Amino acid sequence: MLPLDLYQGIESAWCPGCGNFAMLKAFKQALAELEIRPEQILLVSGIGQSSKFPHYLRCHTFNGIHGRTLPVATGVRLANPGLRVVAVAGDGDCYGEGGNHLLAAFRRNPDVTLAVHNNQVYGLTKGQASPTSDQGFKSLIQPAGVPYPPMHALALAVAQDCSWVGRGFAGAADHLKDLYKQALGHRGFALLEVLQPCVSFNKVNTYDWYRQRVYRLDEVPDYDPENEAAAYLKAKEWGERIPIGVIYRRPRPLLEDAFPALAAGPLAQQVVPRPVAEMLTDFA
Amino acid sequence: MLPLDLYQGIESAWCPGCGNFAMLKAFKQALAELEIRPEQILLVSGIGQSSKFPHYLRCHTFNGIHGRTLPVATGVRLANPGLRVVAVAGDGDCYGEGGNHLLAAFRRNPDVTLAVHNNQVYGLTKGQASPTSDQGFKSLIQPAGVPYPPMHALALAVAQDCSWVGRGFAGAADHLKDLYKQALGHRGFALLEVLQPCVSFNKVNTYDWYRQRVYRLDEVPDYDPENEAAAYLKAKEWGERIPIGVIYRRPRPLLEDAFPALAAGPLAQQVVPRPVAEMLTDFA
Amino acid sequence: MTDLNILIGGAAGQGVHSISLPLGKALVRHGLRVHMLQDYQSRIRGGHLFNVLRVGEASLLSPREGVDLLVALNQETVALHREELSPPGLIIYDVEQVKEVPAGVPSLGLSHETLLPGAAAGEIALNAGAAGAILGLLGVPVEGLAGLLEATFADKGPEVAAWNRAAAQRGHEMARERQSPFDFSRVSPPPSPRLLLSGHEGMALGALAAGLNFICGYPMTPWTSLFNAVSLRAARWGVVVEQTEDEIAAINMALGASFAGARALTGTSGGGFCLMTEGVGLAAMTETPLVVVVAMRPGPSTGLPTRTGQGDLGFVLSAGQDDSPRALFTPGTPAQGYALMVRALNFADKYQLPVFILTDQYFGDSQVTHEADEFPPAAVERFLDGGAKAGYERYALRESGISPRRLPGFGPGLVVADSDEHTPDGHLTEDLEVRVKMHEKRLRKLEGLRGELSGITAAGPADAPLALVCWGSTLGPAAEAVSRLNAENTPVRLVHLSELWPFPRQAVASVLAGARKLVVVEGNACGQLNRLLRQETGLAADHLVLRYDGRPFTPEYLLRGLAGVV
Amino acid sequence: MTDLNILIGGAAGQGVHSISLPLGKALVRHGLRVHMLQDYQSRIRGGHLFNVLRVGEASLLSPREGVDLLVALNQETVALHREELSPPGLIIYDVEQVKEVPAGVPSLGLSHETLLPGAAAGEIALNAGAAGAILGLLGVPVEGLAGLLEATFADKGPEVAAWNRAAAQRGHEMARERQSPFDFSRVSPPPSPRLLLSGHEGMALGALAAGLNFICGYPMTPWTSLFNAVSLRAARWGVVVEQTEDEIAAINMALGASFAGARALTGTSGGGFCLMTEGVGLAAMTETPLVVVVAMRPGPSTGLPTRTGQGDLGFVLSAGQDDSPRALFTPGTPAQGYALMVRALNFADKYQLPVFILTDQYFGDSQVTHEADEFPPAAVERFLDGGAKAGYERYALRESGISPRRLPGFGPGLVVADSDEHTPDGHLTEDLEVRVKMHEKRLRKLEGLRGELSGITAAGPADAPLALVCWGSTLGPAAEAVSRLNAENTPVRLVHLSELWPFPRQAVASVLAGARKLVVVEGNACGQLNRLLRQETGLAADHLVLRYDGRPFTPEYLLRGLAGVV
Ligand SMILES: Cc1ncc(C[n+]2csc(CCOP(=O)(O)OP(=O)(O)O)c2C)c(N)n1
Ligand SMILES: Cc1ncc(C[n+]2csc(CCOP(=O)(O)OP(=O)(O)O)c2C)c(N)n1
Ligand code: SF4
Ligand code: SF4
Ligand SMILES: [Mg+2]
Ligand SMILES: [Mg+2]
Repeated sequence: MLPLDLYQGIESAWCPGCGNFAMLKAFKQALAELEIRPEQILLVSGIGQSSKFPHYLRCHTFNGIHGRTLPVATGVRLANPGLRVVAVAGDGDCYGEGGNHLLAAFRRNPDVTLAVHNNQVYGLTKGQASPTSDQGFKSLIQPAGVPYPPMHALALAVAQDCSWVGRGFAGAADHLKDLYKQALGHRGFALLEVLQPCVSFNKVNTYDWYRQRVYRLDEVPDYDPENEAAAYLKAKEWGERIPIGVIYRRPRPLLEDAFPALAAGPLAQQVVPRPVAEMLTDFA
Repeated sequence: MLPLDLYQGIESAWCPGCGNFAMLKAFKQALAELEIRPEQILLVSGIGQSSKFPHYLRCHTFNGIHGRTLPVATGVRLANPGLRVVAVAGDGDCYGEGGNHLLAAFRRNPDVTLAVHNNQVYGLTKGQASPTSDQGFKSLIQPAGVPYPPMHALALAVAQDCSWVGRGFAGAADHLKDLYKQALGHRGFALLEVLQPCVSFNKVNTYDWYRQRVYRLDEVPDYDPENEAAAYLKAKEWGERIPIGVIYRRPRPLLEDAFPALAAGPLAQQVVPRPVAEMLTDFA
Repeated sequence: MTDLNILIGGAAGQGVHSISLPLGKALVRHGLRVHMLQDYQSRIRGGHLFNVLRVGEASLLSPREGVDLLVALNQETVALHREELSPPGLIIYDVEQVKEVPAGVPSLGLSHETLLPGAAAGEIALNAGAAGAILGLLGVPVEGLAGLLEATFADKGPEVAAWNRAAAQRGHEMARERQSPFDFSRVSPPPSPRLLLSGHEGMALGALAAGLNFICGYPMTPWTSLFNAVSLRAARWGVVVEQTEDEIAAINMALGASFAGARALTGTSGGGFCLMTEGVGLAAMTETPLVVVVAMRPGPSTGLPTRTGQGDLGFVLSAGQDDSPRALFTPGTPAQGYALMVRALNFADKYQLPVFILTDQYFGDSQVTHEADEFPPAAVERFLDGGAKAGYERYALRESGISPRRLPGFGPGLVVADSDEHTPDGHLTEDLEVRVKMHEKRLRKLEGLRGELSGITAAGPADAPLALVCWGSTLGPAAEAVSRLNAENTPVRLVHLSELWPFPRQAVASVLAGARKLVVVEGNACGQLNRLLRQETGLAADHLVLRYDGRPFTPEYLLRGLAGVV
Repeated sequence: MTDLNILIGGAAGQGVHSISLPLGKALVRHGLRVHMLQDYQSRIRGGHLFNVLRVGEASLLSPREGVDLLVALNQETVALHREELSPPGLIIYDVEQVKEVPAGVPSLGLSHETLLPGAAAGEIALNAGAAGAILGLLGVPVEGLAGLLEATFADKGPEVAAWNRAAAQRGHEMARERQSPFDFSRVSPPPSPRLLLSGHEGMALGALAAGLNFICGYPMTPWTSLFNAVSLRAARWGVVVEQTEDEIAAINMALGASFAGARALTGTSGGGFCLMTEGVGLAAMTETPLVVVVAMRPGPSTGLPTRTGQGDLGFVLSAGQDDSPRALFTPGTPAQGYALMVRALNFADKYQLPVFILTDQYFGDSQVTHEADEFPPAAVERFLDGGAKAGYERYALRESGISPRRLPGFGPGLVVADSDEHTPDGHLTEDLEVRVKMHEKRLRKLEGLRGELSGITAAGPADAPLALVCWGSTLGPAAEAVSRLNAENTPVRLVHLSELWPFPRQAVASVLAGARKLVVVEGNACGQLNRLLRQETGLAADHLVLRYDGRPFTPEYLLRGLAGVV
């Protein structure tokens, strides 16, 4: 186990009490226990409160634009499969603006861990509804409440054969750390959604609200995360009871393995002049 | 029943033998049998071979840009719920470029019929892989074949509670016409995917290939399209056997009904000056 | 002193914003004019933010530098702003948060203890006390504020509202006991009520007044405040509001609604506008009316999300493939925002093209005092083809470039719109002669439109040797700088442009004809208006005054930039 | 006659394309130079498309008008192109498809019957017969073509290949029996093999030669041909190729790959570029090297998807929020495309910014004859910081604006990149003084880059009173028009610009210093280069020659446009 202060980033700008703090701590612990050093890991984030996460850690960072974590993360993996890549995104970032890339990532299966900080709200922009906001959630734009039900993101993942699907809760720290470890250890695209209370803008889905509802799948007798039909039903469960833990697992070939060039190491080491004369023969 | 020649559009530029012809014919028949006149229906399409469909019909048309049929169609419904709106899109258009809007449409549930012409290829741009191309499908960009499996679009729909989900086959004309009629008659967002052979660029998924695989769900004893778990499994079935028919049905409130202004008729009739003096009191 | 600058600073979450607006309104109701600036960081709690209320008897359209009265809700505010405090100066502070105040500066410490003895109040009540104290120092009665506070905090329950009222009253008393260098007690209330509103609020009013009934968009600072201002009033006025999954959906949905006959608006900020650019071309090609608001902030990319700048002019003017017609407006005040929004909606319908309104964080968020009659009733002009005739052609060729517009579902005939090049009946074509005709037809619309535009605000002597040219939100600061110069007998002309495209070449050339020297002032690093001016008229700035640190212009910044030039 | 124009037309699917390339190659191998234009519609079967092979002994970099030899695979081709046929002229046609040929024009009918007696051949073989006949008429031996055809159709099986060979030979024989006005039999083969390749192929070669090893994109005409040209060679050279879900993903994925150290390229056409603009700002802000190809076609919006135009210059130059640094190149020939691609990749790495290469359908698809030595080996320059020192700062401030670049995972230190405004170590900041330094640092890179650019091709007398200024694919037609004028003793200067941003102001001003009159030539309706020229230098065209019907310039079109001006 590595010392936790190895991962100390810059001072955070999150609100006191924000669920992101618990996530940051659990994530650092997972890294420390897995002995992944800051130099070995690259975090890709978008824009949102959650996307500031890599700054509050020490690691290689590409803090890109809203909604586009997954293409960047995939590009990194396709250039250097030696880097361990984690994509960090908000529910708005990943399920709203970036939904199309999520669909593509399920298909591609790059070795990327995606951590979605699901606070069921747009935090950084001050409280608008996100794709996971519950029906009826009120905001300045929708004073009468969101008129339709939330997206079922994890069901989406199961339906598209995502190779690892899990859900954690910021209020269940050890369990969360363990999920981070499993997701990081999984070979393939892993979607870990974390229920992350936003104390400033989500007055509905609070710590208490979640606490009253979450239950652990590893305590459900006979639950088999490799059984797709069962996983589908758990992935859709929302409301009175909300499962946390590993929901689905499906071993699949890695995207990176489809490219022979990557077997020769990082592309950075393969940028060399090529014999143009040989190529010209095609055109003579 | 109205006369078919009422729907005669401009001359088509599709390849002889293209599956789109059978779709056009079945669609015209459905309109004629439902007695929907050209003036009552607005087709929204994107860009692709399939998106030329509205030009080959007589109807109100908004032929927009690649991937963006659904937001346009939703906007039309939110301005004039008196118009019957059909969105026509290719598999690339709707599942590739436009994937994010599909996810949103499932949630919103506008009264829009979406017909996806799924030829498992990018036709208009000459044969690149689409999100539904089978694994191994070869193109100039992927001479070694697509390295990952196709998207499961209908499973996506079921997982997101799409209110009507069906699949047709261009080679099963009457059945297809009937599906068009059902989808058009459904109140809510209806996704009808049609297996549409592309004779020029898809030499794998041909008429024959489909014919050997498709089977009708209405011939499956006890199949209940309102049973979500069963529908999920049928929606994911692909390969040796491919179901066609109504896969899923889930009555849900319409998006349009959430907006009181629409109860007063089309927005076009409500564009009137408003008393600014009254509004100014907020700022005094 | 003609006016007074009050800076209220603290951490996000301490209620700086929530107290500033009632305070501003109370001052306006008393008969003063207020200009209120908001400066905030991209975070929800903590950090540092501040509002500056500039208060005076004459019209105020600009912030200025210097602080006369510093309200510090935390120590950081003192540290960051004490240098700005000009004598006599005064600091009002929270005694629990602020442990050190600069020696020799008059100060007034407030605490929950003194404000609300015995009550278990939160921070908000302290702010209310500070607001009350400000009024006390200015000689303004506290009753107006107390009523406003009650309304503001009504939804937190009667107790909170009462605490706030009480705290304001106590703060007022405490301040009245002090010697104050400021005295506005003799100011008389305006004959008819004045308004305190922001640029984005002015535009929201314009949109509603002109019959807008569809708005959609995706949240993004600083555009969100306009989206909010319309949405909050939507139920009352029958407006359909939809938050979209992304900005691509926003512009396409707005186009769908407009095509079907709604009066539609969408908007965003730079990053979101990037995603809308394909829709801009679609609007131009299908000739679908649409107003798009682009609220600027500094970039590139995410940049400084909550600050101000004017860096997107070049981008918005050329966004989308190939040459395509559009209009672009750049209001300088809330009242101009109101008027230009009305014009934009009507022009979009008349010329069937996208009309942009470029604003920025400073313009959108800053509250300005206006007279009610600066917001006259709006004319709603739709230019639709009643259309009883069959054989309708959506893109019929006309000399003006404007084809008669019919709506699908109204009247006979089919309405066919296409993003491909098309024949007059809207169907896609590969006929290259038709292409040329259609392309020219679309661009021809700009000539009619150009004839209707000018949007020039000029001030100062027409024969001044130096002209200062600016656009958008820079109007207020530039006007004040110019009037100060003229007051000092340095003749300078102000030329502010608010209708930038199609560029009113003749009007601009003639208003600048007398100037021997041009100074262009804008909130970006490369001088985008200057490029445009040169491109369109051949005139170019002799000197640029640029600002790109994320803050708005002030008259002082401008005067420093002009030193050695005038 | 110095050169010969052969037009081969038919419906899509009749194999016009598949025969033109072997024919062109055969002619080049014989010692001729070929320029081959492709004109096609946005459809897969039917309609009308044609290729024009211009054939001669001297260098040919342009199409020209008029047809000397018309190959008609269907009746429509005759109808559409007979007017262009200039005497003596000759029509080769498919007797089964073409029922009417114009009276008085020499013609040669071909049929499967005569070409392949007894064989059940498809349309392809008829084309092969036509190709053979063309060679026959030109006095060029058929063997070269026969071999090429065999290679072309090898994957359709030995039978099809043999049919094609036989048909070509028979067509050649039939033509040899005719009196022919054309005779290239004495042409001698080049000392070293010449190449026939398109602009996009030249660029693909440049990319591969310069070590490109990552490409991703989404299909879009006319960009796809470049994507194809790289992808087809990817396995051989170890290039990672990924087709993305959309263009947004394409630019972000390419940036991810580049950030991690790949040499990366993406590209698209106008509509797709709209979706990339947010990524452009991201590249600029994170200072991530990237080359982006934008292949133009006429718009706005979907426009004419398979035609050519030059309408995206203004858009690409200003795409993205606020002022952000970039470079923009506009090659005029395949060899220039090769060289500029190499430069683009190296400059992207050196200056850590996005470099655009603007092409168009005409440039991308047209095949041009080049000498092999116009494609010299490429230098690969990466400018990476070897970096043994710890305490690495990704955005360290340097006079040049260029911070030492390290790659994540190589050497000590962490690489932190951010789209927000950031401190030197890459973390987001709200410090507005840092903002100013960073913004200036990024823009300062342009000054170094400007000093390295010029990209001017000039021809004609330096003291000519009139200069014709053009950019990109217009080089060939403009050069030919200018050389014709000079040959007729009308002195005109050609100035072609291929490195348009940062605009090489001094170089352009000095090359244009001698001209009294400027004519700007470009493929759009509003004169976008002219605007840029005026904006950057104050110079403006006295006359514009514009084309926006979707077709490329020809020398004849240009000369008509110059009538009355020269
Ligand atoms: C293209 C674009 N659109 C909009 C925004 C504005 N924006 C920044 S963060 C955000 C949403 C944040 O919500 P979420 O992703 O859920 O993250 P959170 O702050 O809740 O962690 C939005 C809309 C942006 N930066 N870029
Ligand atoms: C933004 C954008 N990207 C790419 C294209 C090019 N494009 C036109 S149609 C098409 C794909 C067509 O495939 P599909 O949607 O499956 O329709 P099909 O032709 O197969 O019916 C593409 C990529 C475009 N027009 N716009
Ligand atoms: S706004 Fe919400 S998500 Fe953002 S830091 Fe505050 S509590 Fe956390
Ligand atoms: S390319 Fe395919 S989809 Fe397009 S018209 Fe031809 S057969 Fe149909
Ligand atoms: Mg969120
Ligand atoms: Mg398709």
